[in-house]
Amino acid sequence: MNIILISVVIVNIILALLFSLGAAPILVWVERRVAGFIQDRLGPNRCNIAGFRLGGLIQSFADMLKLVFKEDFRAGNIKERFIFRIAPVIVFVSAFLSFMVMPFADDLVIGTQTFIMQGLPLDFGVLWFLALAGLSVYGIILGGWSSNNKYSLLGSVRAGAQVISYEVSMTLALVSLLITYGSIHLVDIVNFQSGLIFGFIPAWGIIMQPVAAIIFIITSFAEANRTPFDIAEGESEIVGGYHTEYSAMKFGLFFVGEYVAMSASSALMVTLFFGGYNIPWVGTDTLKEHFDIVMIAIIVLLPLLSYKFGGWILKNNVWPKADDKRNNESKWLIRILVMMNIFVVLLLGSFLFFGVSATTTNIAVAIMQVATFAIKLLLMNFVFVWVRWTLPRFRYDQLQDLGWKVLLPISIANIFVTAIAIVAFGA
Amino acid sequence: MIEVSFMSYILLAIILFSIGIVGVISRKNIFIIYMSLELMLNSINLILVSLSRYFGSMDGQIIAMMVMAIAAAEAVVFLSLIVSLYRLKHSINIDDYNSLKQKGIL
Amino acid sequence: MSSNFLSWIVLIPLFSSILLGAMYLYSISVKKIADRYFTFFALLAPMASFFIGFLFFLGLLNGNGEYIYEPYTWLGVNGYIISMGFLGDKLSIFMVLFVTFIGSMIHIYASGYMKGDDGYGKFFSYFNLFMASMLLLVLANSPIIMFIGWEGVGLCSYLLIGFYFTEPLNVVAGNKAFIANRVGDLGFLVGIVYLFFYVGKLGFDYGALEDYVSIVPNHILVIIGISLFIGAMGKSAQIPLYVWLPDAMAGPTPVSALIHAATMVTAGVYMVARFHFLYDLIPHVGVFIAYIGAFSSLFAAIIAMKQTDIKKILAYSTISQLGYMFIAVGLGAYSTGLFHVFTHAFFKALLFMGAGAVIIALHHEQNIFKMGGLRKKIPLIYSVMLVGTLAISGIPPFSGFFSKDEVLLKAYNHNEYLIYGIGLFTAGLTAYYMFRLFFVTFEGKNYKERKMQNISWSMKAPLVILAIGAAFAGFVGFPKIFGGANLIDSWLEAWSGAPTHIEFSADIMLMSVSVLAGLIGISVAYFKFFKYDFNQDIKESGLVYNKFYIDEIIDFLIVRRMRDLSTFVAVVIDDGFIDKTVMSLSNGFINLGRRVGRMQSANTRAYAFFMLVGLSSFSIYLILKLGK
Amino acid sequence: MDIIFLVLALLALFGATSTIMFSNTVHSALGFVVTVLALAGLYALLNATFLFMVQIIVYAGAIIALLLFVIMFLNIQQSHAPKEPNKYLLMLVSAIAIVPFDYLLFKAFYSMSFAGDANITTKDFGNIKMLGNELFKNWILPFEAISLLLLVALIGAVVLARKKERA
Amino acid sequence: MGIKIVPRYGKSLKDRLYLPAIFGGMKTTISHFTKNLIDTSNIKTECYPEMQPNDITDRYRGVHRLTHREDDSVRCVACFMCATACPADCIFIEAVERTDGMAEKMPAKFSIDLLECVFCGGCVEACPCDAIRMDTGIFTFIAEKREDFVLNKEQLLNNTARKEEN
Repeated sequence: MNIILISVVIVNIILALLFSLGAAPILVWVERRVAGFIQDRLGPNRCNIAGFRLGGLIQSFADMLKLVFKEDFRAGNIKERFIFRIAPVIVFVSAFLSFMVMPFADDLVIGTQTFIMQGLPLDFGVLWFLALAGLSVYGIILGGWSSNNKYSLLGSVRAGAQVISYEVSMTLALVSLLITYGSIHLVDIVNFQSGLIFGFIPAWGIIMQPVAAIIFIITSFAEANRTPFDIAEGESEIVGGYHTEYSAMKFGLFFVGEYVAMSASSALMVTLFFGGYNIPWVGTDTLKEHFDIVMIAIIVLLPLLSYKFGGWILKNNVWPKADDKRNNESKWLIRILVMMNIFVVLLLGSFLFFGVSATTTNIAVAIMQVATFAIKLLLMNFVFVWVRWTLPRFRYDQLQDLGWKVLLPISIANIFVTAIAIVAFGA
Repeated sequence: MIEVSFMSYILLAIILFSIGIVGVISRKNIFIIYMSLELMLNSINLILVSLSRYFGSMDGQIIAMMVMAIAAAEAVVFLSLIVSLYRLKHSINIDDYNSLKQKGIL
Repeated sequence: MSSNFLSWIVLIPLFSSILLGAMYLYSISVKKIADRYFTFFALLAPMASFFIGFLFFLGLLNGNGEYIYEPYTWLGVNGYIISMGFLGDKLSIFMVLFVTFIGSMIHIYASGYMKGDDGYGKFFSYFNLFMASMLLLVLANSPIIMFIGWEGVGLCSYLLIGFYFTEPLNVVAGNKAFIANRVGDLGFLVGIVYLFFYVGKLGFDYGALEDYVSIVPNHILVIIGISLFIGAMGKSAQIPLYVWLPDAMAGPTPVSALIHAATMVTAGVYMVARFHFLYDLIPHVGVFIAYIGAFSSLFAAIIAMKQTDIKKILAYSTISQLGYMFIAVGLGAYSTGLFHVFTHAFFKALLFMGAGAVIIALHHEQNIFKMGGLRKKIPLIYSVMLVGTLAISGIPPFSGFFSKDEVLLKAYNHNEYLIYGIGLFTAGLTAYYMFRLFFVTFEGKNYKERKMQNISWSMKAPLVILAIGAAFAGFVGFPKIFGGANLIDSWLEAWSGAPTHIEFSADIMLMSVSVLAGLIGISVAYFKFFKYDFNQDIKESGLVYNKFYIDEIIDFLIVRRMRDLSTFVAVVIDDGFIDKTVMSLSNGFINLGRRVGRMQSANTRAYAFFMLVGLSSFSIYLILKLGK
Repeated sequence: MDIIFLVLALLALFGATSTIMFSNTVHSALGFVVTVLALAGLYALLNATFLFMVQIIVYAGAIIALLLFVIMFLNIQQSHAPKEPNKYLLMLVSAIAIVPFDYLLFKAFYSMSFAGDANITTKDFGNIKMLGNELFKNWILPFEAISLLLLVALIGAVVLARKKERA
Repeated sequence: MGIKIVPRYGKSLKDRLYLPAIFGGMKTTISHFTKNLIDTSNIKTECYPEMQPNDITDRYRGVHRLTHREDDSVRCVACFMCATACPADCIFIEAVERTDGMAEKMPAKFSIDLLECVFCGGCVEACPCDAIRMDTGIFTFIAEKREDFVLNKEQLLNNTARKEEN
């Protein structure tokens, strides 16, 4: 049994790493390609490994490699070497750790044991997120301060003020949410959202608490230092803000840390407001009970989707020069797709034919939920990117006005209304 | 549950408290003095929490929480005072804040 | 007649006073108010009081015992209760009647006398305040309340003596009166306090005092009696506290007439009569009072013989007459004393007002040796002054004769022959100096002719009324031995003291002797002054003229010594000892504080370090103390 | 557990010492952050999970972040820092002076003669539900008073730090 | 002169909420995104270098060339007009006496530093005998060393006009 325990824990940690660290290059790619498409251009699509360019994803890895192998340059005016060195680490680690409490799936039951599908099995996940979001600002503040540079210092001052201002509203929005859910355990929160209200609408947080959702999303953008709240970077005003003086992998850590924080924010948003790992209208128990139907549905749907996807690949993934090796990519991709379809269909077919044990069902359901979570996470990250390439940056005073004069009163009023509603109608 | 002796916590808290006092007395930088004060509050909190754990009563933790809330309020007021004082004196040396000093009126 | 109207007797003049004061302030600060409005309110008050008093008088006549009205508790501490109480018995209503009557007359007179004065409203405000205080004194049902009135009349006396306060001499006279009165008031207060200590718990109105005074030890009673009499001395100008009264003549003449002749100075007599139950227990103190009265009487008469100021002569005569009253009350014949008060009020008020009329007529000339031959100029004044003078001289059938004779009779009857002798001699002196005044003023030769000022009817009318009173008031106390009904004695039955036992013939003889003494005095005066030659020099020197140098002696013995003592205290004790001690103490603290203050370096960390040192020492102490 | 405690305690002491030792304010603040986080860890060891989080959120996340913000907002350079020539001497003196008090305090706790180990506590001791129940049942009045205090502090801070309006 | 205060518009509730405007903007961007995602051929981006630009105009100033006379000899007479006119001083000429009688002088060396050239066309305008032109249509010039960017006389003579190529 210990082996199972250890393996589940390892799986969890790997998942967390995957979703946070592994997501970073993907997010970089998504950011670039989405920006390209939004601005009617292509974005990076040229870099390849043996002809495989995966729509330009390889470019991200190439950039990573470049950052790792670049010269670690430090300007002569930087006296605080230790702090200068440790600042990006703080940003990266705190962002990374804040991801660790997200539940990827419902409690996994293997045999008699129950495993919580979280990187860190804590039952106060929301607070953990808040704590680490608070800590991550140290990286920015210290990085900017130790750079011994007026733009960097301005950037860190802005970051400090911004985080302190928006953390308040964020916490208060969360409080109203927690009143609604009656728990701070993220798994409880997700399970609460598996229900239905009025019989047909998923009881997601965004429907239960639209105001809190909007405030939380806005403040999450601020906490993650994403546009339109990225005045700490503010490259049009203060060069590059806190990371002006950074280069190579130190900058890389800031860079990755930002995407990890964004990913963590998305994960928390998904968990709190968009049903977490739940598939809409289909709860964990439903999945387990009607696993046969689910498998049949997958057997039917997967080839259809793959067919559409293949068509899209053939249509769009072309290379202008006929004799280039990159033109072979589509061919190989379709082959892999077909192989995967065949494998999945055969596997599921065998399950259907021979029947499945409960453990297998559980694991399969968990995998499906993880997949759901991943999809939602990606979509949420896409929203981050989408917003970034749509909205302009706030001015500093507008930012503070928004934080203190709009979000704070609204969130307090929301707590009030929520509390009254809870008292009046019961939890 | 407690493998570590209870007195270890107390000892640690006492030492932290003493460090806070030493900091208050020996430093001129008002920020450091403030942090020393907070250090003393923290050491008291540690004693409270460990006593709470020892006696199995939540009261200690609740008092510690109140102390934290008060510390937060204190921080806000303190820092705003510092901001206005710094605007006035352009110094963070606590010895410069002596406007109320008796200037030989008798 | 409901007893709560008693308070209105006091309150009407009081309200009138306040109203007049407010009007006066309005008049001087905002807009001038015509004198007639002041006159109206001023005259209304004493007349109304007289009217109410008269109603009470009728009530008492109809057989009611006494009226007591206690509207509220004035003080109530731990069982000691002092009510604001009004007592309307025969004595007080008697006093109220004549006070308000004489007061009304003098008010009318004053309205003429003060006409055109700048302080017209102020004068009547003070006057009515005096009326209220006097009536409160009279109607009070406990010594404490009486003391309020007592002090009130003293205050009004001071205010009115110094009415023309722009003259320094008037202010000095006012101060003198006030200070002399303070000495007496202290005695009075001591007496009250003693009394209060012994019977205060049992109740402090006169009824209760009368019931419980017997529990006070005798020697204490003596102290109380003498203390109270000291108060009476001050108020009624007896030896040795008489000195203020002649100087008090600095005030306007109506003031002299009302306060310093008719009413206030009799407060002492009234007070002794009011405390008759106390003095009855200590007859030897009464005799002492009688002797004081007799000597005051003689002393004042001797001084009066040589005076030249018309008002001063009358003032000394007042002291002399008050002496007679104290003879009577000292010997226990309170009703007799009060009878003399009654008659004296008429003729002395008459004399003062007449003198005032003369003074007015002569443009404020007060020296009798600058008058002369006024008989033809102001015949009405002449005739009323004659009535008054005859009355004071004790010539039958004028009122003075009856009361003075009664006093002498009581003295004789008490076997106090010395007092009788003094009284008789004084009666002769009285006749002499009064007729000296009269003859010098109205007769004489070689006097200077001068233009006379017209005297208004508002001054003359009260004179006439009072002259009638002076002439016939004595018949109220017509002696029984002549078959009359001594109405005073029967009215004040409770105060009449021991009945006189004397033969008719002896009485006739005594009367004759006193009349004879008066006639001798008159004849001496006639021969000496009827044809007084105003061209001769006036001798203004000698022991008697200088009032036996009493003022100078007092100045030397008391005032200078007091000043020396004060100087000694101020220079040696206060400056040299107390100030030095206190200042060195305070300087020591300042020096100490300055040294300690150096520790207040505004160095916060230093403070913290002091705290730490304290904490550390305390901890070491605790470790050592607790040990182990 | 012993090792964890030891490590955390040493971290706390290290942080506290560096707080009062460094002449640079920012370095001191970082030392204090270390102490705060170590104390948070100790709270976690003592089963006070909520306090553990609150310590991090309030102290590390808010108070010291605000402190650093103010330091940077005022732009206090190292040259602005006061000269402290007697720093170490004063530290030595005050450290010696505090020893008796520490001894007394330690003795006082020691003489409470705690039993060998603490009361057996339930598994959910110190979790948020228990704390909340206790807080809103028995400590509601202090809780409300604290909220009032925070409001007053908020207003006071705004009033204090506001720039004087021109005439 | 007063200050003209321009009123800010957007006082209605809908404007002040900002959210409708934000959603409107996001709708625009997502429509572009989906359109381009479904069919990337909508995007006009050309995949250079595989796809060369085909819309270069005749007047495009590319890399220089020296023209030939009828007998393929150099047309340049080494008059230094172009070097004088060049604002970037990137033309270096060494003159030598011409012996074939076509002209008095000819360049012995004629080099242009493309790293310094600003492609202003001043030399072309200045040339009195139409010896230098910029009509090669070469819009990008690639080399591996700095020295390779200095074109000498032979390279310049070898460059040909784009029109002729087509």
